[in-house]
Amino acid sequence: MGLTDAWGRLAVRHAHVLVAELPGYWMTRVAVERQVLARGWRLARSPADADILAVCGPPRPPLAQSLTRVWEQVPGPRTRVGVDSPRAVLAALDTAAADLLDTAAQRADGRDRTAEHGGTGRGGRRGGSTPDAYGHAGHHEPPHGIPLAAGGEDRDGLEMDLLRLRLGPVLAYWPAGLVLGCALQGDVIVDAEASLVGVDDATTVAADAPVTDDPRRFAARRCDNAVSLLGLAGWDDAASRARRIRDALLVNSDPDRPARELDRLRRRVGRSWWLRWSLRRLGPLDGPELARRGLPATAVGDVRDRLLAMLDRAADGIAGRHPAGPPLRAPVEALPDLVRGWDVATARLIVASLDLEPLVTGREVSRV
Amino acid sequence: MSEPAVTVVPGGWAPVAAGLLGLLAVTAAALDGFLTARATGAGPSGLSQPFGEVARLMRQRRRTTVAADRLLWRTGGAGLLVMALLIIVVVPLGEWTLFDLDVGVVWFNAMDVLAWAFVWLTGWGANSAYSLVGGYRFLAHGLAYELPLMFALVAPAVGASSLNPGAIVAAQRGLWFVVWMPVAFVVFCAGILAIAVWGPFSPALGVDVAGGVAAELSGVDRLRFLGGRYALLAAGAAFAVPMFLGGGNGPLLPGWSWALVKTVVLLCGLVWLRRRLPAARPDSFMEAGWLVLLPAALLQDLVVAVVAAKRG
Amino acid sequence: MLLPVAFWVLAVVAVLAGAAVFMVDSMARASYSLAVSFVAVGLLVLLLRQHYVGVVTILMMVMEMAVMAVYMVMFMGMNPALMPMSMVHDNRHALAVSIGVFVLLAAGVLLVPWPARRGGPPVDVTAALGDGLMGPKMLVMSAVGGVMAVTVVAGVVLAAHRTRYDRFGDDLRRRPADDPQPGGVGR
Amino acid sequence: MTLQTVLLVAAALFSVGLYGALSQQAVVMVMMGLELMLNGLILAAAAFWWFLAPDPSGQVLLLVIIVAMTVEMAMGFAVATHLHRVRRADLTDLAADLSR
Repeated sequence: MGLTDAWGRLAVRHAHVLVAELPGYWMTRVAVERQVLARGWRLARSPADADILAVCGPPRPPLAQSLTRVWEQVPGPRTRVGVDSPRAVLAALDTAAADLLDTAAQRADGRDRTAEHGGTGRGGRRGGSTPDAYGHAGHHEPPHGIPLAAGGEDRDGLEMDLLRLRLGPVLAYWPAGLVLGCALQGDVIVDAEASLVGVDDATTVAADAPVTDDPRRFAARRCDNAVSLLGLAGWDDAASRARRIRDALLVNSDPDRPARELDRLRRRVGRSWWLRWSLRRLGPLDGPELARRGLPATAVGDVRDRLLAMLDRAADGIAGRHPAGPPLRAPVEALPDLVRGWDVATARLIVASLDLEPLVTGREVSRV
Repeated sequence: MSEPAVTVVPGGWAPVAAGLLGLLAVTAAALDGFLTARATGAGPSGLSQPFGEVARLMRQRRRTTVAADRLLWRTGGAGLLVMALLIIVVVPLGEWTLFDLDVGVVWFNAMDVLAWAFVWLTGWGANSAYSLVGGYRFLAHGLAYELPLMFALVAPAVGASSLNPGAIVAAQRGLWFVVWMPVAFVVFCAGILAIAVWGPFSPALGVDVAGGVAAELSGVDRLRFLGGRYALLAAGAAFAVPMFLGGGNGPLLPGWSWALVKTVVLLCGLVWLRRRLPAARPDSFMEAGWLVLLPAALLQDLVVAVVAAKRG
Repeated sequence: MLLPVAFWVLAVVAVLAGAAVFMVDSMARASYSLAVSFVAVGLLVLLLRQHYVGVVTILMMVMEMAVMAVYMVMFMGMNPALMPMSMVHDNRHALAVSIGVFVLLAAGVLLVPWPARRGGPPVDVTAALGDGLMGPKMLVMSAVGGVMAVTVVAGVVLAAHRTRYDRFGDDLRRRPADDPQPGGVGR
Repeated sequence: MTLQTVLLVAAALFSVGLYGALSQQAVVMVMMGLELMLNGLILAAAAFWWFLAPDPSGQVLLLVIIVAMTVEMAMGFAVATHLHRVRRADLTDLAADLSR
């Protein structure tokens, strides 16, 4: 028994946490991320990679169903914790660690799942083929209940299967509450449809109000968006730096260090020719187009321009200069046009580069 | 070419070679854990990362997905480790080698191509959109890196007029090939990163597609896949040593220790490189591979061929 | 001792994997069983002391099958183990013809009085191949090079959808090119 | 491992490939059949070289077979892509008029 326990403790010291952020709870998510990394835990990239599902905010339908589906895909030993405010994070993660170590309960969980599903997880989201393409393939019943894909002409003039994929609502580096239903050919988005889930009326009312009067929080949000963009660009180191600046802005009161760090990050990002090569010419937007789509004029240029502008705005925020203009919240109408015709990787870079404000529900405790 | 360049050791030493490869892989994983923890700026040192990950993944349940092709999925996941082991079979460690194959360079090339099969199969078998996208991303990278890699391997072979790693080491007694074949060396290192799906070549495992190829892997399957990546990185670094870095040649220390030291240094360099470089998305790397790396590697081959012809 | 065992194992694997290509019910499995068959034959060629050709067979065929699998999925679309596929025509005739051919070939193999071996193998088989290609068989090498180059061009012309006029405009002056997604070197 | 046994294996591979090439409808599957036939040829050529005449230049034939294979594949893929684009057809039956 002693060995099993030691083994378990070693495993739990390196747990991976999948963080699901509900609209309006980004400060809670930030606090969870900070505590997770401070423990030497890691952030999971997918449900299969996770031991702990940390849900930031109280889930209401239909998000509750999405979270249940995600939860079903976590392999186990697993535990799920709900965190409703930044202050509850420490206790919640302690509970999670204890739950993971509770071998008896985990075994029981495993037994229940085997009995229920005859297996764990259901990641199958892929449509299949058209049997009609070769008339006499005997079976026309959709196997395993997965509907078969329909075809359509792709951008190279080849007829390709269309695959439906939903980006969000639980996805790393993705704006909370946003769901993008995509029709893919290969990994190119041929059509998309954006919507918001889990956002109640209070949000819509609050949408026109300024997000915050606190310039430091404004800067922290910019840094958080930079974390997403740099993470999606595959530059984990720079993303970690941006994350540290964000946390410093929210926790410490000394404004000098984050300002210096941000300046260094800005220079490093600006200097990186590799990043320039990787991000230039992606999702270009010019002034008239921005105006037509109702996007702020600050989003001009390509993804790299927007990343640099984002970091500059963060620096302005730290310096206490508050930006003019209304905040940009998930532009549901404009998004499909922005991502159509790009591949998934680029589409995600474009969404992250828009530097969106969080959706507010007015319930989150605002102090970390 | 009259005297054999290396001594073939009996097959009983194979487990030792596998153990060495494992040690190198653990070193790489520990270093990566350390660098990641340092970048995070909080929490423990991260050096225990490989052991913690092993414990965690051994404890985790294996999962499967609806209508997964389990045979192909699991073959792919375990294949990377097998590849790495097959590569080190022909790598001389100082004066010893397990298999003194006269076409060792081509053997390495044939083994590294297996990554195409294994990574794609891992992405395909799970029957999940994200992992399939990851699988295709790897193939797209493959189309761009494989030819430059092949021509980069041609350079040392031409320089030493042999396809045998032992003979190539012997040809570097005076001057390491990296000195006068720098382009080939850089392209070769890019190839190693690519077969290990590492650093700039990690979009196949990208966070934007929830982990891509590895999105649906858990438990032992994930452990094998991730372990295979580190092992491939180590095996690639080990093969670069006889090809470009003079093998076991070096002052004072015996040959095997020089080979090991060079491998570790190169391996650490490759692990560290991940911190510095953002991802190279396959759609943009494709052009870079064909229009920059391939001509550069060919030019390098031309230079080497001219020099080799002059020397006679 | 080890050699005959290895030979028979590889031979059985090669033939069975080859047959599996037309029996399995998924595209990925079909192309990768062909790859297995090729790897087995590559190893058999290694056993026959032709190291270079054997390893090159493995190298090329694994790569080719990886591409093949993509084409299969692209043009046919097939979920792994989802849709049993059967796309045969003239099954009975094909079977009869192929069995007939096998019987004929086997009879030939067994009945022809094969001559005895002439000469011994060169010391370095690979070097001998290189010398052959660059010496007496130079014509073959140059012909192969030409054929490959023509194949590359013809293949691209056949398969490509967009021409340079689509990319650069009718006067070929548009910069940057009009591509659905920008390339990596900014042409 | 004698000449006869290796040739028998090669003949088996060739026949299986022939069956595939004759019976399959999809262009790519026909190509797989052709590949398998060439696979048998490679083995047979290697056996002839080793057992009958292991002279220096005999291996060139093997390389030529491999080249033939690549050319076959490359053109096959290109034609399949072209047919798919132009006619939405990937079955040989649907392209039967090409033989008229």
